[in-house]
Order: sequence, then C-alpha cells, then structure tokens
Amino acid sequence: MPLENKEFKPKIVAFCCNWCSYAGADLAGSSRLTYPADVKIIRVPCSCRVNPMFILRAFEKGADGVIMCGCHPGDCHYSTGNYYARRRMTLLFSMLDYIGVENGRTRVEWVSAAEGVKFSETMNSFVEKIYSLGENVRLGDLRCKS
Amino acid sequence: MKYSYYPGCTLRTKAKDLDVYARASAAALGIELEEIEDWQCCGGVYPLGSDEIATKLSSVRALNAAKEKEQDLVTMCSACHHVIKRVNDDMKNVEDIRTRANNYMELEEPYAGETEVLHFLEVLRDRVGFDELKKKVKNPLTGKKIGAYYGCLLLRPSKLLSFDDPENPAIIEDFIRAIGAEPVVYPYRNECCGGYISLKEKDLSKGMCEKIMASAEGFGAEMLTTACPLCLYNLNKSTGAKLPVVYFTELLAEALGVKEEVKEEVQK
Amino acid sequence: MQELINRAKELLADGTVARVLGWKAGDLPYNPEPAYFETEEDLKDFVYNGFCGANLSKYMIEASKLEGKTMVCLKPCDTYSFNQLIKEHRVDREKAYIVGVGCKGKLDIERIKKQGIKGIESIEGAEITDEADTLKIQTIYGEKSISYADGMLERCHVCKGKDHMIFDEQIGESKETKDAERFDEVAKIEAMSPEEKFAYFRSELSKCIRCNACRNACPACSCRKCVFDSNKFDSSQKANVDSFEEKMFHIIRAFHVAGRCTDCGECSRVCPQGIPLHLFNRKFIKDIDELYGEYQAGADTDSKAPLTNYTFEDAEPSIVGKRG
Amino acid sequence: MQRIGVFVCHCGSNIAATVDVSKVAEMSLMEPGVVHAEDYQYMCSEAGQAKIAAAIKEKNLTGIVVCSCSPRMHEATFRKAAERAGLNPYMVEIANIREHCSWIHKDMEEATKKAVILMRAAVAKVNLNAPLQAGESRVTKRALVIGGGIAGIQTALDIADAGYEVDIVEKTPSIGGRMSQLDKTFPTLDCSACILTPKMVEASAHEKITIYTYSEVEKVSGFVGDFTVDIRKKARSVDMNKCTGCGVCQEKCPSKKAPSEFNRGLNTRSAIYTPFAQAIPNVPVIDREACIKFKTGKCGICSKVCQAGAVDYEQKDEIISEKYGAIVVATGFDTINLDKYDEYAYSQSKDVITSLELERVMNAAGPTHGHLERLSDGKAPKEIVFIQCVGSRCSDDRGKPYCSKICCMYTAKHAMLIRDKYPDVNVTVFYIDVRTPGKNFDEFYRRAVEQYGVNYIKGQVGKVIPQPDGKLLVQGSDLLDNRQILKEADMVVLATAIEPNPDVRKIATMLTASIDTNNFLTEAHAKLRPVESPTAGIFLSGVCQGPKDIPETVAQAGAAAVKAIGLLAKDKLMTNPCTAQSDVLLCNGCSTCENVCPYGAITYEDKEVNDHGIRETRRVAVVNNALCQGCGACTVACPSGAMDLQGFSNRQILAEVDAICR
Amino acid sequence: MSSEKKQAELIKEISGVNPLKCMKCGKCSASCPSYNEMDIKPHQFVSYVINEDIESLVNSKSLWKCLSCFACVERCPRDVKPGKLIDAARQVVVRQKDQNYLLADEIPELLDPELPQQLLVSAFRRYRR
Repeated sequence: MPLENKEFKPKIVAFCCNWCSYAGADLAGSSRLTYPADVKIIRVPCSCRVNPMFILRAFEKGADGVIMCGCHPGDCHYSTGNYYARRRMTLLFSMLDYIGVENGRTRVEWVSAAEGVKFSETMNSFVEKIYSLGENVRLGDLRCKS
Repeated sequence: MKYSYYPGCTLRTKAKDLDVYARASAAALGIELEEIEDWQCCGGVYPLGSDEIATKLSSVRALNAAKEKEQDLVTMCSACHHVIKRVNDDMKNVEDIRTRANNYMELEEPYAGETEVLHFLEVLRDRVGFDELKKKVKNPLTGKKIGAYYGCLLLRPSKLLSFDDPENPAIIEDFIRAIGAEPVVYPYRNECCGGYISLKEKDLSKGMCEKIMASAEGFGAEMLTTACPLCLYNLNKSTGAKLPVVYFTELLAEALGVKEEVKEEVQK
Repeated sequence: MQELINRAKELLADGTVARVLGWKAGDLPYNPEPAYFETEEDLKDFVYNGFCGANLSKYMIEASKLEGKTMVCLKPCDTYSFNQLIKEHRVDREKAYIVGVGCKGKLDIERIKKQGIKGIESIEGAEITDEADTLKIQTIYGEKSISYADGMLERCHVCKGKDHMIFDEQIGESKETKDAERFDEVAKIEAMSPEEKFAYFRSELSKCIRCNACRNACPACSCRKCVFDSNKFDSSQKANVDSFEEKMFHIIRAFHVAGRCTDCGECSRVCPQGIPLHLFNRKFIKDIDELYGEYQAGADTDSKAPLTNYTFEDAEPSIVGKRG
Repeated sequence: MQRIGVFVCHCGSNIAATVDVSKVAEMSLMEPGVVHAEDYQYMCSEAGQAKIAAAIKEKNLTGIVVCSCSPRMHEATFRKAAERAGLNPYMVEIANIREHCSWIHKDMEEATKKAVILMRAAVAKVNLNAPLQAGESRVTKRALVIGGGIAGIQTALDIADAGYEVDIVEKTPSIGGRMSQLDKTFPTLDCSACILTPKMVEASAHEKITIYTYSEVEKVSGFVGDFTVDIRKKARSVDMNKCTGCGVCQEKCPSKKAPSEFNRGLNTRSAIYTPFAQAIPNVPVIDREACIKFKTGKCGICSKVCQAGAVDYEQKDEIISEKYGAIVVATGFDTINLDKYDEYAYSQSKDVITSLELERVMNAAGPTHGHLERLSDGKAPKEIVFIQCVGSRCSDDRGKPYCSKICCMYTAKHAMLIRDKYPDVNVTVFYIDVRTPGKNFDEFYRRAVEQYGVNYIKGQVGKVIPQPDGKLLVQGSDLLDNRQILKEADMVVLATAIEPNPDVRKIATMLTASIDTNNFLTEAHAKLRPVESPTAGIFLSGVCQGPKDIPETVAQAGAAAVKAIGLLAKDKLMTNPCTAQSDVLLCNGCSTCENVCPYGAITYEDKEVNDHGIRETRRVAVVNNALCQGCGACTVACPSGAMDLQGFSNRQILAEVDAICR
Repeated sequence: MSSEKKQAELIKEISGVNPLKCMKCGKCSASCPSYNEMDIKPHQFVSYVINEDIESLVNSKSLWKCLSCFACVERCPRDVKPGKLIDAARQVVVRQKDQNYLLADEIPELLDPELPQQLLVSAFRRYRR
C-alpha cells in the first residue's frame, strides 16, 4: 500500500454472489487470508441480480471502487445468470470508460466457493488499484462536490 | 518469407559453419534472412539476477529492430535464442523490467515484447513445415544414423521457451527424418554437456560429455548434430570427437545440395 | 404530399382506417406537428415535408388502444422502431395501416439557423416531391439558399438505409443521404484521453435541464412509468438536488434502451439544449456490434436481443481496460 | 417503522478478540428503527437464542439483526429462533462480522469500524424487509445415481434398501468402475473382484434399482425434489432382452485390434465386447469405430453367429426422460495423463507403467494372465522401482497440487505382493513422505518394510534413463544418506496422481453444482456437510468429491444415500420465498424478463388493472412462485423496475449500498 | 536487519524464488548432473537461505559447479527453482568488490584456438562483476 496515501481510506463495495464468491469470502475468512477492511460485501443471490443502478448509486454516494464477483462462466447456480451479468457489466463499464471515469474503479471477477485464496488476492489487488487511483474525484466532480 | 536475423558473436568467428550453411539453406528454401544492423552480443548467458537491466539491453535492441521492420526475429545459436527469447518474455510480461528497460532505451515507441522470436529450427518446423522441407531435399542423407543433441538452452525453462517437450523433444529428430536420415533417440540428448563451466571445470564437463557420447553410441548413433556452438566445442574437446558432431545447418545444406557452393566460405 | 392525402381519403372513405396519423402545419414554416385526422375535412390541414422528422411509431402505442385501424406515415428509419415495439408487445400490428413514406433526408432547423439564417418567412425545396438539392429560404433579410444536405439532421448523414422494414404500402421516392460513417463520432471520443472524455461529457451533460424531452420522444423509452419517476429505486424526481442523478439518468436511460434502441436519433433531435444524446446510445450499439456481433434493433421482430442473449465465449468485462 | 433488535455475538473470542462487540451494539442504537441491542458470548447457543426470543417478545420487535458468523452458517438457526418467538423468519438479517471481518482484520479499531458499517447495512436492509411465507413443492420419490462404480453401487443399494426407486446411469458398458480393475485391495489383500461382484449382482437383481449402462446424462432441469433428467442410452447394437451372454460373437469377431479400456490399453479386445468376464449386464456392445460392419458395410459375422438374433446394427440412441427427487454424483476418477512427465520415460519405454496398469498386469484376467513380466520383452523382472507422488503435490501446471491419498498404500500393497509371490525380485520405493493414516494402514506399510524387505528410499527420482540393453537406469536422490543414486531396474512403476473423471465438469454444469479448481465437486460445508453439494438435492459420493480409498468411498456412499433418503422421505419441501414479483401497474408487458428467466417461471397474462382510476386490460408478467428460484436476472432486465426480488429488493440492496457508502 | 538476513533477502529478490515453497522431495538433487561435485547439494540450498546461513552458501564449491542447465528448475514440482537460487548466490559473490571468480590474467591459459566466443562472454557474465 503506498504510504503517501495514508490519509485516504477508500470506500469499496463488493457485490458477491451467495453461491460462489460470498462463500469464497467466507473461506478466505476461515483461512485467515487478509484483505483491507475498506472492502464491504453485499450479498446478492446471483451476479445477475446486480443492477447498474446499484453501481452508479454506490458511486453517487461516494464509493471509490465497485467490484462484482460471480460464479465462473458455466458454473452459475442458476445456469445462466452470470452470462447476462457479464454482458451487462461489460457494457456498463465500457460506458463509464467512455465518459472518462477511470476503468480501474470497476471490476468483475469470477471467484468460486473454493477459491478463498483468489478472493483475498482479488480484493488485495483491487484495493491496491483504488489506492493508486486515489479518491474518486471524477465521479465526485459529477456530484459537483469540488 | 522474410525474417530479421540475429547471428550472434560466435557465428561470425568460430561457428561460421552454423551461419554460412544456414544462410545457404535458407536461400535454397526461399527464406530471406535480413541481418539486423549493428547487432550486439547477447551476453551468451541469460542475466542471472532478475534485477538486472543493462545486461538485457542488447537483446532488447535486436528485438526492437525486428519490431520496427515488422518481422519475426530468427536466431541460430541456442544460447542467443535462449537469452533473447527470455528477455523478450521479460519485456512482455514483467512490468518492472519493461519500464526500466524502456527508460534506458528512449525509443520513439516503447518496446513491450511484440516481436516473435523463432529459432531457425522452429522456422523449419512451423513456417516451412518438415513435409515441405522433405520435398525440397535433393541429396537425402539416407542411411545415416544421427543422434540429435539438444542440450539445455533450447529446451529449458520450457514454459518460457515453449520450444518442445523438455523431457522428450522431437523437433531435431523430425528434422533428421525430413532430410532423409535416421534419427537415433537416446536418453541423454537433453542433459547438459556442462558447456558453461568448461572454461574452469574441465574435468566436470568432460564427464558429462562422455556420458552423452556413450549413450548416443550405445543406441547406435554414428554422429551427433546440434544447434549450439558451445555444445559442439565441448563435446568435441572433451571426448576427442569420439563421434563426429556437426551443426544441423551443415546437414541441411548437404541435403539441399548447397553445401559445396559455400564450403570455401566456411573455411576462410 | 398530395398522393398521401389522396390515399388517406380513400382509406378513410372505404373504412379501412378510422383515422390518419400524420402532420399538420405549425405556427412557423418549419415546425409541423403530429396530428390525427378523422375525416376528409380534417385532411385539408395535412402537411408532409422535410421538417416532418418526428418518429410516429411511439404514437402508435396509444393509437393501438383506440377502436379501429390507424393509418400511420412512417419513414424508413421509423419502421425499425415500429418493429421493435411489436417485438415488445407495445403496439398492435393489426391496428396499424402503415404507409411507408419515402425519405430524402429530414431537416434540422437548428442547423439551418446556425448558418446565420434568421427571420425565416418561408422555405422552398423541402417538399417530399422536391429534388432535395437546394433550400430557398425567404427571410426578413432577403432570400438565402443553402444545399439541402447542409440543412439535414445528423442522423440522415449516417442513414441506415431507405428500405422500410415493415409497411402495408409505400408512397413517395427516397434519395440516398448517407455521406458519413455512423460510428465515427463515437470512435473520436473513444480515442480521447480520459480527461478529455470527461471534460467533453461534463460540458455537454451540464446543459441538461431534466426536461425529459428525450424520454418522451424516444420510442424505446416507453415505460408506463419511468424508474426515475417511481419509488422502486428511491430515485423519483429530485431535480436540482443532486446533479449526479442527471448523469445517472442519461447513463441508465441509455442502458435501459441498449439493444433496443434503433438509433433513430429522436433524443438528440428533440433536446432543447442540443446535447448529442445519441452518442450514448450509439456507443452501446458500437460495443454490441463489436463484442457480440452486428445487431440492428428493429430489423426484425423475433431475433434475441443482445442483453437477453449470451455465449460461453463472451468477452470479459476486463476487455474494457484492455481495448485501451 | 420497524422495531429492530440488534444482537452482537462474541463467538467466544473469534469475534470479540478483534471487534469491540459492545461498541457495535452501542452504535446500533443510533440507527433508525433500532430499539434494542445486546451482545453475548455465543448467540447461536441455547442461551443466546433465548435472549433473542425474550427481546422479541418483551420489546415487540418486528425485525432483528444478528451480527455474527456467515449467514451461510447460522442464518437458518436464527430464522428458526425468531420463528419460535413469533417473528416471521424472513425478518432476520445477518451481519457477517466474523468471516468477513474479525477473522481477516487484525487492528481492533479498524475491524470495529467495519463491523459497525456491516451492522448498519443489515439494519438498513431489515428496515425494508417484509414478512415472507415459504411455499411448498412436491418430492418425486426416485433417486438418480450418476456413475456405476463402487460409490454409485453402494449408494444405490442403500437408497433402494430404504424402499425408494433408484436409477444408476453408467457411461461404460458395465457397472463396476475402477474397483473392478483392481487386483487386490489394501490393507487386507482381499481380491477386489471377490468383494465387488456380489455387490454388482445385488444391484442388478434389486427390484428397486434400474441400471442404464452405456448411457449418459444429457440434460437436467428442475430443482430439489423435482428434477427432470434426460438420459441418452447409447446404441448398444445388441438387444438386451434377446442376448444370452454366450460370448460366441466376441470369439468370432474378426476385428480384434481395439485397445482394451479395461486393461488400460495394455492389450486388445474385439469390436463387439463385454469389458470383462463378470460384466453386468453381461451383454456386449459393438464399438462402432472398430467394427468392420460399421466401417465398410461388410462382415456381419456376429449377427450370423448369434443364435438369439440379438445383434441389431440398426439400433439407435434412445433418450429416456425421468423425474427424480434427488441426484447423487458418483463419477469417480482417472489417472492423470503423463505426457508432461517424460523425465520418467513413460512414453519412451513399455517397461515404465502406472500403478493402475500394474494392477492389470498382476491380475489373472489381465494382459499377462497375472504373471509379473516386462511388457517390452515378456521377461521376468529382477529389479523393480516404484516412484511415488508422480504428478501429486505439484504446484505447477504439470500435475495436481493435492495429495492423491491412495498411492502410499497401494504402492506398499504392490511391493508386498511382488515380494511375496516373487521373493527373488528386489523392490525399491522412492518416496517423499509415506502417508498412512488409517486403521491398520501404517502397520501394513511397516510389514512391507520389515517382513517383506521392501527398500524405501526417501527422495524423488529425477530421471529414468532407458539403456541400450533395455534396462532402465533410475537416477534419484537419497536425502537421508545425502547421495545421488543410480539404480538399474527392469521395471519402473509410477504412482500416478488421480484426478476427477473429466466428464464431471459437464455434469456439474448441468446440475449447477459447484466445482473447485481441481474439478472436485464442492461440498456444502467442508466439515459439517461433506456429502452434500451446495446445490440442494445434489449429493456427492466417492472420489468425485476428493481423493479417497475404497472403505472411505463406501462410507461416503452410504452417507450420501442417507442424505438422499432423508430428502425422499419428505412429502413436501418448503420453497424459498425469496422469489421475483412483478408490479402490475409498472409492467410494460415487454417480455424482456421472460427471455432471461432460466426456469420458465414468467408467463404473460392479459389482466384487468386499475391504474389510478384508469381501468384497462394489460398484458403483464406473472411469476410462478413454485418455479422461480430467485436469481434476479429478470429484475435487472426489466427497464421499468416492475420486476423485483423479495428478500433482495432493489430498495433493500440500495439501502445497503447507502449504508456502506455513508 | 543483520547482514546475513539482508543477504538472504537479496538472494530471494535476485532469484525471484520463495524457498518456503520447497517440500523437500529432492527431485532437484536427483536431477543435477553436477551433484557429486557439490559440497552443498541442490536441495540444501533452500534451507541455507531459509536459515540465513549465507556465509556457508557463498563459500561453497557448489556455486561454481552448477552448470545452470535448469534441469532442477524444469523438474521442481513446487516451482522453487533451486538453480536460480544458486545463480543468485553466485551473483551476490561476484557483485562484491574483488570477488571475481575469473581473473583477467588467468584467461590466456584457459584459451584454446577452437574456443567459442560465447564461452568467454558468458564466463565473464557468470563469474565477474
């Protein structure tokens, strides 16, 4: 973690599928695989439950990064949910990129229930990325804060 | 087929035969090898520390020269191939090395591992195709029992070099078959000859070479072929050339019927 | 125009349709407005010219609820929207008698005015029967003339084609107007640095007054009640409280019509602030074409929409960062 | 306004050591709707639950938040506790402050802050919760077992004995699986066939068991209690009803060059074949790739010699569709491909074989009729080297990161059997660690060393070097003596890593059962629910879940059977009430939601609606709550927000987002 | 940090190797063609680094007997790459002042007419600063 950013404590929202990544986060917990406390997890039944509205709302309310985790393609508990989620998020992220919001603030990762290590690694790398991007000024600007 | 070509230091001096026969064969196969201008020695061994940059720059220069010409880069010597291919991998995948090397180089456009590095054997296998090569052979070396000697540099680490199966390679055997000879498979063909230490630890490398020779002979090889000047020197020196060792390009030139044309050039 | 009126009279007379959905003249020479005509008498007010740009498909949602058939005049591009509405069960094909009207490009009064033409009294050369070469404009400052193409809407320069996707009969000739590439503008923005992109959209979107003109005109934006008006997302109108909502509105609006938007360009045409809103929709169309294969909403009534479809090999969201 | 109680669990010191639990409770009182807060040692305990019940009654709570371990652990516990106290169970939310907080953070201040935020999010959500009623669904009293090895057979027998119908689907022409290929079993050295065949016969004769061999699961739909499965019965080309199993066709078949799967390709079989003598059913199949009749149209000898007229070249694949209440996966394992381990010369020498191949070599029905001989020249070996951990415990992509578990024991078994039968053969085993936990296991291994004089060397082998004279030079380490060993051997046996049957991926996808990075099926809980998949109604039996030996497999097969029986014994199941619901006034009737529903739970109806005084008939979406599984795909597809998910509503999730970002 | 610890860290950094991954299977030592010439065996390198006994390591003969043939790197099942550790230890030695293993004045006697350039070049890189 860069030391110069000591002051900055990012707000990071993680939407996790109940069947895979939420359990992966549980496994990371029971295996004591740490990641920064900046990450707060919201449990959803499936990645396809994640509405772009949720993500924009998080940014509106001051989130610095939003990550969504689902089952690996092909392994969705509901067969096809993550496929729809994949297309939705790809388009949404592309749009955010298009209007000039740093791409690194959004991410999708597929993490299974067995991948506690991957969960913790993913969160560590995402948080690191958000630290390197700093405060969400650009969307903050959209909020007319500055 | 046009390629950038990196000959390397030894091919200009002690291993002229590797180079000259390669060029003659390439011409016969319709392959153009364009030598990179002002190439510098690759250093002969991949830098030992992952933190070193300066020692990788000569390779990066060669790689970038090929990139600017939009050509693949062909190597002939095992050691050069090993070094350049691994440096290329660093430039492609190791962010830290890429950034630091590019800072030194001050190129117009940073180099990020775009060039594909091919050993001449890979050109023969993947671009020409051994079946095609077979059709172009004029003097098949029928009846010759040849053992391929790979050594270590071409094969390992296999993940980076992705040249062939590191424990049971087949490319030189297939090559030998394509030029009409009979390959002899023997288990020591991927064991190291000790080339790098032959300057200071002569006895040790001698032992290695003897094992290799004995194994090849045991399985019926009449001669060995290699792509590495270091191996050729070491095998010859340490075993008193028990079996003759020649470069694969010499066999190729012979099979394609161009060996005699350039023989003089080699002996110069 | 006369041909249209004649046909309308016949259809009303023989009872094929109960009404005609077309245009009547407005208070200025360049603002005709959509109107229903129920009798031959009414039709004397009927006009049809280069300024009749509005996409009448969306009117058919309400017209589908009326007794009897409605004759509707649809340009080629409007028919995509009509198809899309059929697909979404919003209009009743049986309630529509579609006259596919030829198109020589529709005019943009803002664009004409921008060329320094003010105080317009009358305009010649905008009739459907005209050659659509030159516009002669009488102004209080005298007569001016510009080329027809210079007065055209942006969307006509990147026209999808002059074929009607659905119709009962066709009236009038068309003329090719496409002289630019549809995605060039989007590509230009994509090539900008993040800072430039952001500055561009901030300056454009800061003009938004949340008048909802785009929403009202858009044939895809046809929800009975918009999410921004309902309490389902705690997002009901909070104008001027939180400017982020305006940005969110346009992103979500574009997202909600992604894969359904036919790129008819109405959003930009009606925006009183001149925000190029079509650049949002067209970005999604471009992404969809590139990532999931070319798809034109409204080209048919039965293909699977890109956002209700998938393949195992679909691109990962991380492609956004990789495309650079 | 809700009246919410917040209960913060210490979980002993699991939470309390890093999270200031009383602070969390104290802070919760400042949240809207919270009227009660307390912390306690173990909320999940009897006393903890009593505290919750008491608070619900005393304070008239309408919702509760438990700050504790993962909801995947105790959500059900607390829901039941709330229900007993008269609160709707769906008015309970869990803030996961253990797995997602106290266990991964070290700094108390930081962890407490996070726990407070997680508590706030749960409170914000529960403020918007509404009581939900679980529905009911029926249970089809029939089980499907996928895989007919010892795991599948045992599971099927146990379920059938409890009185339920069971179908076994087996991909190969006979049930029996890997165990039928083994010669002897450890640690008692019984003959594998002698203990397996009676079970096979029992299964085939059981009136409640139907066996589909040469068949594969093609499609699975439905959910717990009510699965519909399509089974493809591949064309056997032999009529099962007519065939008498006389075997003449196999004798007379002129095409005898197909590699025998049963003998691991060490010898060949005829094109019409039963895999082994005790096969069940004892009806051959025609391998159409190898059959001359199918390849050229000529031949037809098998048909001519078949007195029963059972050979049927026209037979087609058949799809059987059947309903099941429970599905047990028992797909077993295979050994890994050794292409990437050529340093052991497996592909270069016929005398380097895998342990499973050695089983066939040692077996009387095997390619050498049970004689221990070199496969290259048929000579009797004098010196045999075993190499352990070939591809196991390997962290790169050549092998598997896990221990295959069975190799230490079967290698000891092989070594012992060889030394017993051929006392003049020297046996050397190169090992990294000898792992023999299990009843009578270490004693067994010690017997190999002490009684049979097997030479165990600690150290891995670097290379097997074939010699011109056909011998194999084994170059290995002796780490205890600190020397490099060069050992000449006649045969080398590789204890090859095992991996789940590659088909399991496809099956897991069909079942939407989750799978780990090594393709083993994931358990619902690693310790407490080891034979259940997280997907309800799917149970795990045998090596498909993780490496195990025969006794463990049989034990697990029984456990899976009991779990399946427990499900089948129920007449009705409570369904998840967290299903989608459409707001009739907002619905556009556009069918977008219908297009993304994986269960066909959404249909459209013309409904009379009263929209603020306007009465009209509208086409609107209707959700079938019995079919809806609550994924939420429709809610995002719906542009107007008409479709929402109960228990995970838009406003609930947004409230959580807001609470976290506050 | 003690100097031994520092050096151990340096070796880990230069080599990019995590010695803790080693499971002590001995496959490196089983693969090494120079095994018999070495005083510290390839599999032992790992524990010397873990135990921070760099003094013994850099004074070991093994440093100069390793062929850098990468057989151990290729075959290591735990991705430990003992060969790279040895390369790194050698670097630690030659990077210190006056610790070149190959001295300029001993070169002429080592030369012979057929000796390929790359042997000399590589020896310089391997043995000298």
